[in-house]
Amino acid sequence: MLVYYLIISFLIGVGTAFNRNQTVRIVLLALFMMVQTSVTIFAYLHLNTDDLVYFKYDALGVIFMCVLTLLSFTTIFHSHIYLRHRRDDSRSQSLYFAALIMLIVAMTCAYLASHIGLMWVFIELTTLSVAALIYHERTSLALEATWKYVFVCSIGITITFIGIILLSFGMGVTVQIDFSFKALQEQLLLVNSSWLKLAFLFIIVGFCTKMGLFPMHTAAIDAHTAAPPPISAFISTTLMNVGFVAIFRTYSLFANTAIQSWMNQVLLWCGLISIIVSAAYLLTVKHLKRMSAYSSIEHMGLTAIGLASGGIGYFAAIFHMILHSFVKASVFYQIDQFHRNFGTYMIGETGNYFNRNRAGGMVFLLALVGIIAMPPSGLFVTEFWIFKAMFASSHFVFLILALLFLSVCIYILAKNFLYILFNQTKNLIPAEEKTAASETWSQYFLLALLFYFGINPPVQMIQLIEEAVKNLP
Amino acid sequence: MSLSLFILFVTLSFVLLVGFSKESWAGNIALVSVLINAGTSSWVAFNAVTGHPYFEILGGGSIFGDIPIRIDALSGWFILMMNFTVLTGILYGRRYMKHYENKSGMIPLHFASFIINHVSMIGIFCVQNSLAFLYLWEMMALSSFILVIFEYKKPETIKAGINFLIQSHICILLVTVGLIWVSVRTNSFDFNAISVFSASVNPEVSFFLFLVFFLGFAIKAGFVPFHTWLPYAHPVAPSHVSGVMSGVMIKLGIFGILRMLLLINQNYLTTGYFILVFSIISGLYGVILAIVQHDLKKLLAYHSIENIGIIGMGIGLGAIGLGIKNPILAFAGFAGALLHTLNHSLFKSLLFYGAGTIYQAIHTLNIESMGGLIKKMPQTAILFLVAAMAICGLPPFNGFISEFLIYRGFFEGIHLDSLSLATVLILSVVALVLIGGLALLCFTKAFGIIFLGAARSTFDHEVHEAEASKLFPGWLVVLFILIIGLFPQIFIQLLIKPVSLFTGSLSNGFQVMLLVENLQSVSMVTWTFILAIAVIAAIKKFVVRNRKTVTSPTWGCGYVATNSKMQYTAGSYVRGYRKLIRPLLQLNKKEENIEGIFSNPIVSETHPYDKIEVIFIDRPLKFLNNLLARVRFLQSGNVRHYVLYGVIFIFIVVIFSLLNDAVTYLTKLIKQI
Amino acid sequence: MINILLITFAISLIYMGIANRLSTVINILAVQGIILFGVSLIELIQINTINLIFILFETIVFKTIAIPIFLNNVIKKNNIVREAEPFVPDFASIVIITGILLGSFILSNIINVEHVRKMFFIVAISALFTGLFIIISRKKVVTHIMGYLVIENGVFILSLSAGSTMPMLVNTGITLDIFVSVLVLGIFVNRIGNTFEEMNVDHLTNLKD
Amino acid sequence: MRGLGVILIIFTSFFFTGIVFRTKSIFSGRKGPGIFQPMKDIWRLFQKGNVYSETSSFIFRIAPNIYFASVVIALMLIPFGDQKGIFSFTGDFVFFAYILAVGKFFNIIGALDTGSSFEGMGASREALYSLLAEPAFFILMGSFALLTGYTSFYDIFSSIHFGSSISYAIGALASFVFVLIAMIENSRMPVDDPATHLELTMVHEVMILDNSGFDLGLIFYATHLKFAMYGAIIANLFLTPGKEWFYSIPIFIAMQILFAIVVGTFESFMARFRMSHNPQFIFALTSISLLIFLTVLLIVGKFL
Repeated sequence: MLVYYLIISFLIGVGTAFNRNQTVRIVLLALFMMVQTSVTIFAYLHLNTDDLVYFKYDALGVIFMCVLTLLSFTTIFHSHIYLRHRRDDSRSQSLYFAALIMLIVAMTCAYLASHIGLMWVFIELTTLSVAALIYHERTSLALEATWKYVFVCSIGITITFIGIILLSFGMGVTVQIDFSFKALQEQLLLVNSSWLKLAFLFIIVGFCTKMGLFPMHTAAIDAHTAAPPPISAFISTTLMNVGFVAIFRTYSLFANTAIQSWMNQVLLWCGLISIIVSAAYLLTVKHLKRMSAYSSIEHMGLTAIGLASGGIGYFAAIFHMILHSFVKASVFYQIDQFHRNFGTYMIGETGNYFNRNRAGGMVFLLALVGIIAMPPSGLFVTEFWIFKAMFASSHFVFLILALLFLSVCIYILAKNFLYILFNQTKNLIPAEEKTAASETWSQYFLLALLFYFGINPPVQMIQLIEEAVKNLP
Repeated sequence: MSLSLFILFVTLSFVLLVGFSKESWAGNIALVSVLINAGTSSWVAFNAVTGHPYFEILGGGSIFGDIPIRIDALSGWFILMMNFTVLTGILYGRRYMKHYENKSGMIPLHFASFIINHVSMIGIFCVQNSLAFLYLWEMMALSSFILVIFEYKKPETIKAGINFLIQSHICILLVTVGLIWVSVRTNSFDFNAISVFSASVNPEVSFFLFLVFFLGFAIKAGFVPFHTWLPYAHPVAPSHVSGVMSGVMIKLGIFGILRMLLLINQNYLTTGYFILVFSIISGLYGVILAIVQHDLKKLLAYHSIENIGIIGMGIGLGAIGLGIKNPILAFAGFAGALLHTLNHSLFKSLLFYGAGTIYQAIHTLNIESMGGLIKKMPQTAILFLVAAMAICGLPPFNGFISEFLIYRGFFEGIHLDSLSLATVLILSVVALVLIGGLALLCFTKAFGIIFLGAARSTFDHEVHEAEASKLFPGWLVVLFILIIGLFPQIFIQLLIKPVSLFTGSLSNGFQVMLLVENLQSVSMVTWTFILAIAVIAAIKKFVVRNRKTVTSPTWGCGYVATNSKMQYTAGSYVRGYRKLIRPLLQLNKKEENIEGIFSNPIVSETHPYDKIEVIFIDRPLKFLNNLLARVRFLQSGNVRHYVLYGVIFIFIVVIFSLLNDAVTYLTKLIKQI
Repeated sequence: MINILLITFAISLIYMGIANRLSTVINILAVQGIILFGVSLIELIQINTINLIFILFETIVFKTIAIPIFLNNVIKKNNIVREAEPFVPDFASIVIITGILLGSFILSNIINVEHVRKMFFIVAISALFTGLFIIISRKKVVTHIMGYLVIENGVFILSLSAGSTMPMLVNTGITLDIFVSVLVLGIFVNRIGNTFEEMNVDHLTNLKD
Repeated sequence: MRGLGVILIIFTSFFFTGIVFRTKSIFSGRKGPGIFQPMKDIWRLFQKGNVYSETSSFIFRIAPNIYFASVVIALMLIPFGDQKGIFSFTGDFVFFAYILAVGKFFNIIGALDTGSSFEGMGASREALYSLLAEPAFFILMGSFALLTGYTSFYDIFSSIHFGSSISYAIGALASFVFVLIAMIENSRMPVDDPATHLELTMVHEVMILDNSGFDLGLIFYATHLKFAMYGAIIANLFLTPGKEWFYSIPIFIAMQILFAIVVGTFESFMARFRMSHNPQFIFALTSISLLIFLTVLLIVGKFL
């Protein structure tokens, strides 16, 4: 199945790249989304079956694949709105969508890859394909951001590769090593722990670039800033999910070895420092997109902590990532409208959004509730579980610090969002065109999902997540 | 159809209804919804209070698991209290909001969150599943946050709103930690697990557990030093909201503390002392700061802190009673606390409604610019006077009854046990007396300056009495205030069940009867007092019936050109007092000196600021901010550094783990030696 | 034989440290490509032709021919000044690179893993850090790409020294990725050249907090 | 027989203040008015019509009634020897204090109602001083409760029996405190000088500047009653229980007269404090009563 998917989507991608006709483009995109959806459904139906040698429809991959497919719909929808309002020429639109399709395919493959090398390849591919999208606006800032993102990610991915090689050092056999996750799991048990530690360290640091964890979170922030809002939505949701999947796979690879507690320590520190850093920058940040990016970093940190705490933490981490994708995507889609309304991303130069654009204002209000993890937001439940896991694994100091800095983040987010919504002090020029309320439906849909999953998540999802975490200690 | 499902259904449908309704309709729809919910819950609650607790299990799906819903006498009492205040609140609010229609576009959202707020409060009182409890609690905080920021056009409103949101979030975090602790150890979300757990560990641990919960709930209840959100949140909220918040919402904290006291079995004597001391500080500090406030609502907010202190004293006394196994102490304490909870919710909401009416009449809350309002709005004045006397704990109103019960307990306890108990109790008596006296000072000031004398400033619009439908809820409250004040024996009997939840272990039938008789005689004297007033009035009328009564200007002690500027102001009224407690206050003064013989007009301002806020909130935040500023070198914008971070991180981790290994190795070596 | 090659590689690293002309750096990269070809040839002599072709492709075609030419084009196109403009003086960089060599030598002695050839390990590690050093110490954007390439070479040697290789498909993917990323980076260098008149990384520090 | 105490108090109130004035005048070498002069003044006031300020509202009109009523109720709670007061229940002294507070409350707001530039001053002082004086009373009652184990006027007074020497000390101290409390409550020397004629230095007098006629009479008489009432409390300390009433009545009256003379002497030999000194002085009472409490603790033997 996957091979057809790859071929068809490749063809569609090429088609989009060279086609200049609007309707044809839409048809192609619809076609692609059909393929994407059908492959997703296929993947769910053929759970735990291999495909194309190096791919496997395992639970983890399928979950995030579903999220990706869902968000692809909305992202393509909002990309259309975005491009329409930018009045881009047909050529750049074609490039944009071609790159988008390539990105989606690359991410899908990265989720499903059951071979560490291949996963590596596709992750690098996502970097390259998203570069074109980040640079879409062709401004000097976009250029800088893209340069940084591509460069840092390439270096990071190289570090990961070094980690993989170190792994093979540790195994000590000079014959061919099977680098598929399944095979590695057995082989790792007879590697001495210092090699394992070294390898894990390199691999994790490499993947941090994608997931946006300290120490390699820096480039992702800039990418968020410069990219078109729909793409920022992708970067901070599905692309970060790619990083998470990679880290999760690595973690579960090493989980049964002797170094697990050490691993947890490293991840805990990564997570905690990420939260602290995001809190520190949230305090001073003026740019709405950067603010949302930092909040993503904060959530990634929380997820890492959840992963490191084990127990229900594994479950919570995956759940958290999913829900975070929903809320963050809707925020970034809304930011697009926001930008159209004010012509700026600078929080200080805006205000009274609640009255200027009621529908959008409500999205921000609900999204604020979602992000700061207050009920009915589902993140409330996942965070509760993560805290519980921390307590259960008796990381009390981490728990207290995390709670403290999370409160700081909440304070800042609330402050800024409320400023945007209600501040009356600025006398602003009214927006030139009213944004249609219909553009916010997708966002409301995502938020509704967020709230609903917080109360009563579908059984299938629960089963998938449990399936994904079942062979972790 | 089970109760909870019914209420949830009603709420959902009405929230949607309000959300999509006309602004002018929202209030009434909300009223209907509140009526239905309050009606159903009150029915169950009343049964619970009279001894038929309610129990049901709500299926919470894969996340919450089974949600036990228990309405025992305690929950029942609180639900009844809460329902009444919320009801008056919405009755008042739907009139109050008429002034804002088609101005802010916030009204449907406002009333929707009012309904949600009400329901989540009902839920908090009866849901006994940790996660669901937290969920509801956050819903409550969130909805009340929306309620607070209604007048978002003022920047200070938003500021106060955020402050409120964060502090209630801290509160929820502490409670969360406590609940997580229990659920991790027992891995069950049911509240009964708490008592099981606390039974299984030694008293110190369970006291610590109680401490965690207490601190959490203390923030909500507004115990000093966790009170700092109150004086900001109450003034900026619409009056019916501040009435409900101050009347009911902060009682959630009290409820939490009482619930935990029930669930966590511990060394009650220590707990009692702890709570008592805490409450004394809160009570005194609250009223001490209340007096110097000249923003009416802020003044009332500080009084909430004071009354929370009084309630806390009751709880502490009760706990001590449990500790030394003395039923009458326990009964008096808990009964006093519960009754005062009700009383405070009555007169405080009444005061806030009054404040709201005044605000809408003259568009300011600054006491200094009021005066002589009693002639313009007599009914409001009477309502305010009743509430003011009630909050000072003066007979024949309800405030006295609860304070009397607590006094009873104190004096009962003095000659009972040890030296320490006697000393603590006499000091608490002094504290309670001082609180009473200070409250008297404060409310003579408030009432006197606001309503009496001549108007201190002129308003460009006509000041007139509020319409009847806005005064009606006030009169409703007054009715209850009087009933409690004049027939306390009835209410004490209503309290028997809730209190016996605590004192059940000690046999207290006899003492209850004793207290009932006691209150009977109190009410008798009170009646006599009223009678006496009537008689004297009659005599006076009879005596002066055919003498002429002259009206003339106020005697200015020889100075004839008196004007309203020469009246005593609020500031001057409390000046002597302010000089006494100077060290406790932080007054930000802005004074100009007078130059020349004929000096140009000068302005001097004095803004009281909360010293505890400086110590417990401002300084730590500053410290945290500086701390975080240290981290802000990372995003330097230079790609070379970005690459470096990863490498450095790897190095650091490697070095650390090497060091770690070395240390472990050395320790092993040393062990061998 | 291998050792000689590897030592020349190490020397090339030192030379790269002091090379203050971009063209020389590029040439050195080409040379390194050839060396790598030799090394891998000797390493994998026993295996089949496909593999051989792949190696040939990977080293000679990419590393020695395509990328240097491409980089030269980039430099010409943006008429970049020929100097490498290091932050640190040449002498210092020499010292540092020597230090890196020594350090990796010591490191390999500390870690000694039996089945990993020391020479490979030392050279690989020093290549990694030299590349990093070049990235950090040079002003020009182009030099970043070069540093990246050096790191890649280091990784290549490291993987050789591990002896175990990925399956052919994956290997191809990896190689392609690296090549494409270099291309992309080059393209962006062009963009930067168009946007900012002077090819200096200090222009690329506007996005910060 | 329950009403006996009330009757006696009312009776003594007729000449109590008179005696005070008389003592003062004698000490200052004057003959002075007859001891019923104050009552005559009040009677004269009752004859008069009322003058109301036009700024004032109905509060000002009802305030005196309530003030008077509160005092009446308060003295209904006072026992007499082994006779209960008309009302007697556990914790009645709490009610006693609070009912007086009600009167004070109305007194104060009545003063504020006139919108005068002076009466507010008096009101604020009154509020402050009474709030400072309250604790002393409660601590005193607390120590009695501790001593006797009862918590109502009647039980306390009927079961106080001075055994040891130290308990006499308590009695003396207690009566001293009561005297001072009475002075403050009725705003006499040294806190306030009823004979002063400078509004700026008045406390109680300045509050009733605008009252006239019947109201003023009520207020004055209430003051006298209050005085007599405190006298009665002090007397109760020394009415040893078990005696027949015809023994205790003379003792009672003697005590009252003694009290009045003491007050008079105080006033004639003491100068009024500066306003700024009053708070310390009043609060000193609280510390004295705390001292009493400690002594009681000593007696009941909890200092172990």
